[in-house]
Amino acid sequence: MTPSLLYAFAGVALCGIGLFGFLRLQHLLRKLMAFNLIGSGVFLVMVGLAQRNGQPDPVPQALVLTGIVVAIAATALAVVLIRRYYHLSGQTTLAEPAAKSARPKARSVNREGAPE
Amino acid sequence: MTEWLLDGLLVLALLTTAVAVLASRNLFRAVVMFIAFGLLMALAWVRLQAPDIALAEAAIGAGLTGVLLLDAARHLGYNRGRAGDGDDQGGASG
Amino acid sequence: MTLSVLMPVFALMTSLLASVILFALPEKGYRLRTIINLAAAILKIALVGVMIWGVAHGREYEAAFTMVPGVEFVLRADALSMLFAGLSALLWLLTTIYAVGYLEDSPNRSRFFGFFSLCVASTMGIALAGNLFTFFLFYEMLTLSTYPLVVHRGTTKALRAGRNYIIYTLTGGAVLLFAIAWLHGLVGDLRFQEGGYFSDVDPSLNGPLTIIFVLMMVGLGVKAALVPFHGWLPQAMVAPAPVSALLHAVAVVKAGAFGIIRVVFEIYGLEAAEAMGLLAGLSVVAALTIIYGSTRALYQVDLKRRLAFSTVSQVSYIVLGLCLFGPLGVIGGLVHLVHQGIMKITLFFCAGNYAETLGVHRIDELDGAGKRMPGTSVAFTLGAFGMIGAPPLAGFITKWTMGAGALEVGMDWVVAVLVISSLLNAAYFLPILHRLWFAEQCEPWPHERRWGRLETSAWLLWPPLITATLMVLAGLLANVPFSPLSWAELIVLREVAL
Amino acid sequence: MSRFLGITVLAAVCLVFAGALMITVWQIAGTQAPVDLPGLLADNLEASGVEHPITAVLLNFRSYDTLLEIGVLVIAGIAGISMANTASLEDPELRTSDSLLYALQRWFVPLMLVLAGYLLWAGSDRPGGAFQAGAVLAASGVMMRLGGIPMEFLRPGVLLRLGLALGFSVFLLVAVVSAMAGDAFLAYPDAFTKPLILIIETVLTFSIAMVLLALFVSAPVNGAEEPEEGESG
Amino acid sequence: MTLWLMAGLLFTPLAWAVLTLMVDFRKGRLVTWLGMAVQVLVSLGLWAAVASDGGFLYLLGGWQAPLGIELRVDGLAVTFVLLTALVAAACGWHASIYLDPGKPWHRYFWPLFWFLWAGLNAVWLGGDLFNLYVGLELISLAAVGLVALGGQADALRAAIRYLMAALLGSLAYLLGVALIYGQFGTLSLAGVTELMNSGDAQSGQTFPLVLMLLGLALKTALFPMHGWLPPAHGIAKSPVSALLSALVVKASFYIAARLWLDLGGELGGFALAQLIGVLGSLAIIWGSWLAFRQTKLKQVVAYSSVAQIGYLFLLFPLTWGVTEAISLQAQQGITLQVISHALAKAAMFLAAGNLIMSVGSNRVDALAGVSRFLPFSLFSFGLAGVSLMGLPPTGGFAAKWLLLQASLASGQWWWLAVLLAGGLLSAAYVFRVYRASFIESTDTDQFYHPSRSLEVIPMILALMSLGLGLVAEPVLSVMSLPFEGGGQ
Repeated sequence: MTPSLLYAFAGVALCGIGLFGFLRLQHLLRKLMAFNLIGSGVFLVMVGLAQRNGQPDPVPQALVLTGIVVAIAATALAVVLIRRYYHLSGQTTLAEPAAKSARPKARSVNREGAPE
Repeated sequence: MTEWLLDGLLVLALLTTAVAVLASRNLFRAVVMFIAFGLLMALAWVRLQAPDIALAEAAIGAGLTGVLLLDAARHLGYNRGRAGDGDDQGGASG
Repeated sequence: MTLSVLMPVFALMTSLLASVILFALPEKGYRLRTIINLAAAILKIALVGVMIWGVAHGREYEAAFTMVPGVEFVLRADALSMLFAGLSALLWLLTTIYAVGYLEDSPNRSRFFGFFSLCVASTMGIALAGNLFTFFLFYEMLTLSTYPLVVHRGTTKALRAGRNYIIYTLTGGAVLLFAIAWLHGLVGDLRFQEGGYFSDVDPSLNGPLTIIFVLMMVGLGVKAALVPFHGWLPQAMVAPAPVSALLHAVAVVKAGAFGIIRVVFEIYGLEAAEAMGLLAGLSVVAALTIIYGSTRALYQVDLKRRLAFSTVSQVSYIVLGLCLFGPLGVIGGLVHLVHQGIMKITLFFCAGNYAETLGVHRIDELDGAGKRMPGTSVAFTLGAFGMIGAPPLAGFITKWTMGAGALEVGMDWVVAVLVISSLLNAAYFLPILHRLWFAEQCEPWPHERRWGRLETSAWLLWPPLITATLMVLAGLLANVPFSPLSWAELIVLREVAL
Repeated sequence: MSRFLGITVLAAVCLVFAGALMITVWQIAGTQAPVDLPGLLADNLEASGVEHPITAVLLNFRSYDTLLEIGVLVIAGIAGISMANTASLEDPELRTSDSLLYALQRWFVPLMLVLAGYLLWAGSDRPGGAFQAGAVLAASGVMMRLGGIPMEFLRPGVLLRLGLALGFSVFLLVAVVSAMAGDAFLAYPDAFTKPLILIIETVLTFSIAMVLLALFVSAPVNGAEEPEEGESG
Repeated sequence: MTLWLMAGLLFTPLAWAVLTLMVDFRKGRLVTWLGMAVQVLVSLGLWAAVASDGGFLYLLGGWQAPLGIELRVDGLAVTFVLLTALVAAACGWHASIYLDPGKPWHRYFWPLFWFLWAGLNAVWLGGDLFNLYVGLELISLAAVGLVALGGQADALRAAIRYLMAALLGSLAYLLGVALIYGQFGTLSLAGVTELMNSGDAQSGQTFPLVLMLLGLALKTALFPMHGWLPPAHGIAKSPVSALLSALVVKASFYIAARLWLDLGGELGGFALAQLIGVLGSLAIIWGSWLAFRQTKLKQVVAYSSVAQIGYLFLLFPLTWGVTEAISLQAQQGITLQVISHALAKAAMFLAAGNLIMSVGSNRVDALAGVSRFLPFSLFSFGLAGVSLMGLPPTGGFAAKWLLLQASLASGQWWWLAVLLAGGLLSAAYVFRVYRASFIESTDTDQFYHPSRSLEVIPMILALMSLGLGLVAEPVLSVMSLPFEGGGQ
């Protein structure tokens, strides 16, 4: 057991917590934060596990750097989408306006909730 | 021993803030917690002998993501969509 | 690429290409469409004629390539396939002529003739298929290309008929595919071969082979309208008359019957099938279908519906013939493939003529039609007598040969079936003839149309007259070379090594 | 009641997942990795042209990853600005009225620019590099923007798009030129390895900052209406 | 020569993404046509090169596997590269006419389109686990961007849902990669396989494989994780839907398949294989049923994707614990299914787009009487439908045949029922559309004929899907040993 491994286990816990949040939460921004938490957890596992004998390993560190950039790209894109979605529909969750059926009837209803 | 203590505390703090991010009722608070989480992550990376990631995490993870989320949270309104509403249906599992 | 390879491909391509061109033609290009239709049909007859001549003189026509690993696509012309190919080529020409007249002034002709050609191409493919896989390929293609024809009118009734048709045939296709795949897994890719494969098969395979046989009969029986899989056929008569003619006489039901012949003769082998006890069950089903179809036909008041049930009954003669397990019986079955086609197409042409010219659909409206339309009515009468089996018409040849075959192998009960069926045939055809010729017209025709001098359009009149003539000739000249009967004898001599 | 049940089930699923993951990590931690990649890396560091191993991995050994990753960033940027509308740039609401922040940013922005420069320069032999520098640059941009400085180049125009794509294009050009020279895609010519990496890093810094900034600015106020295929009729 | 081809293959899409970003929609269209020509030629060239000389490993940056990233250019990979080139070129061509140049946001279609293409090529060729992750993200973000492009609330909802699912899937995959790296110290898929087969390494863990498969299955929309797919594919512009259904979902499946075939033998198990197979079967049944129930044309096609994807997952049970020959048969069947579904589904979406344009409505009922006008697109739709039903002589049939044989030979007869029922169910929803088009209604006078080239493209794709069954043998022989590295 090395400190690195401790962080790997912390990563495992973060994945669990994040997953719970991701599946549980409805608000899209919260979902997004949960996604970032899982991401951090995965990165911790990646580096922590690879460095379990205490020696730094530059390869997973480089991978995590790449991963962070990808994550911020995805997050930023998601934020833009969410904001536009909110702008158009006034909603902050993915709940369908009219139940689950694919009928388009209730569409005008959610339009009226436009923001600003 | 002190190192272990330090690491243990850091991990504990990380997990606590993570839970706080998801559990806090106020969206704005959650985002602030998220920024704090990013900073703690940066510390963790330092402890993992990964200064590059620490820098990136501080700048990107905590800084930029935080600002983005803050701005979005302001746009969407702080008190909309509290943590506890709705059922457990996720975007992925539907 | 020698000519022997190309011939079957050409025969297939004539109607396939015709169909593509017809789809591309604008709706208004009536004349060009008719020319292309007729040219393709005549070309096909010529090609098939050449192949028949070649096959009779022992030539081989075969084209093959590997499609999927382990499976070949084979087109081959042998005596059996020529029997069916000849029938469909000949009747295609006549039906096309008829359809041109029948569909005059109606919409969607481009679509109709396109799918019509596609349907014939599938039939040709079924005739020429050299193994089960290729057979299945065209069998399903036939299903798809006939659907638009069945629902052609676009009415609720037509759509319902189309839905039932597709449910029956696709399910049958799935069952057939299952059986073919299973057989392929057991013994590999099987080309159709004289005498079949299973004459000395490992007894341990008997169980699976029996199940596969039953599955195949179910799959093919749907199209051949064996009871209890016949439900789609009477409904499908809502289609335009040329389509009904084609469905009943050539394409669909015959494809099923032809498939049964192929499987029994050239996959299992007649002997092996008999030895496994497979034919006994089949013969019972066929006999039941014959009686059932005829009985149901008695009660129909709609002319086309009566003819449809008559088809249900008649097609099973072919199957029953095979089960007789003797040269004569088999000949009877094979020749009925052709004879029934010619007779039934005559009857449907006539039914179409009555409907188009006089607006008559029901049998009780036919009173006195013989005076109004003598040519059509003569053809109808000949067809009806042929069906009943009156000598010297084609139907008589069939029944006589089959009866003799049954006695030869000691299956006397089949003779009883034949007699009962003939009586029933008479019972449902003679009243129609009576109305045609001897009853007086008491009401005006529902929708009369006039086409110049003749009783009806020449396009509509000639095809039934020609087929009626052919039918008489097939009976009178049964022993001339290249008559259906002699060809069936040739097949039995050559392929079914009894 | 069903809600409570749902939470319980979900929590159980997540617990099982975390437990399984924990066990796996524990078991893997008990083994020794059969391939010694850090050692291999140390042996080849010389040939990579830079001293800092992470930069070597990112921009030489696994440069294809980085190329595609910048692609991901550019995609996010494109998708972002496709939703953007310039109107938001002038939106007074976006400016902070906080005088403290305003004062702070006057001090911070130059400092951050310097920091970004340092990070970029440090990248080749010490911790730091294009990402970190780009992020800091972007952060200073965000500060400026919050301070109400109108940044004309952030309007969705050709300048913005050029800026987005510049780093990526240069990287790509270097990659393909080396391939044209008969070597593999992305293989730097030996003599120019270090300068090329430095050039790439510099332009990447700039482009990363641009993308992040553009994404921050793309406020979604596109008022245009277009019926969707999925909805008509 | 092959080096040049490889460089061209990797460079063109990325470079064209940048080029088209600089110009507006109309100019981008011209630039794109050129790029598509280049890309198709390069793909053909590479395919021909591999077909004649066999596969090889391409070292990016000149670095060998554990340190650098290797691309494995084998028969299967180039087949998919070629497939992508053909389908994407068709969709791009269609989009260049279909999309309205007047909408300002459509200029961003081209760069996203090219990035998507680049990501697909990266995935087909990728031999490095982490590189595949980046490729997947490239594809996902580009695809989400395309779905959301200029969209309204519903499109955005679909796009966000898609994004969330894709991100979660990627993370699960990445977590698996992290564990694999932790255990083996290498990211090269070939390296891991070699280590596992050589027996040097301690026995591997199943969980990382399960994680990766789970993530990829989510991205491939395997039942019951398919919820995101129909809204996204149904609401996007038709060329985009075509790209997504034909290629994008296949990318994640392709990775899952390669993982399974390389690592599944050691790390997988009978139960896991069967479970995935059962989920695939449920997807076939449930997806077809839902497709049958949809009232909107594009939703029918989208749900049909859910069902057709189900077939792909039969690969897992049919290749685990069976002989080489059976496994090969199953792999060939699945490969054919991927190709024929890609062609047929692209044709179907493009044709559906044209039909919607013609009748001005997305509802299936609105097609009443359409067949009277003999729109070319209806034919294309029909032909593609034949392939989906798995009727001969289409590629779908050849695939089904091989799968039937593989199930019989492996003794897993229960998949037979699924395959046959699936065919009938797909017939049900395809014929529902045909049927609607044959209804004779008097009020269908309004009919707009889309431009010829719009109609020709789906027809070409549908014919290719149809003809695939006839030439399955040569196509399969080129990917001589599917899923196995060709060049070592």
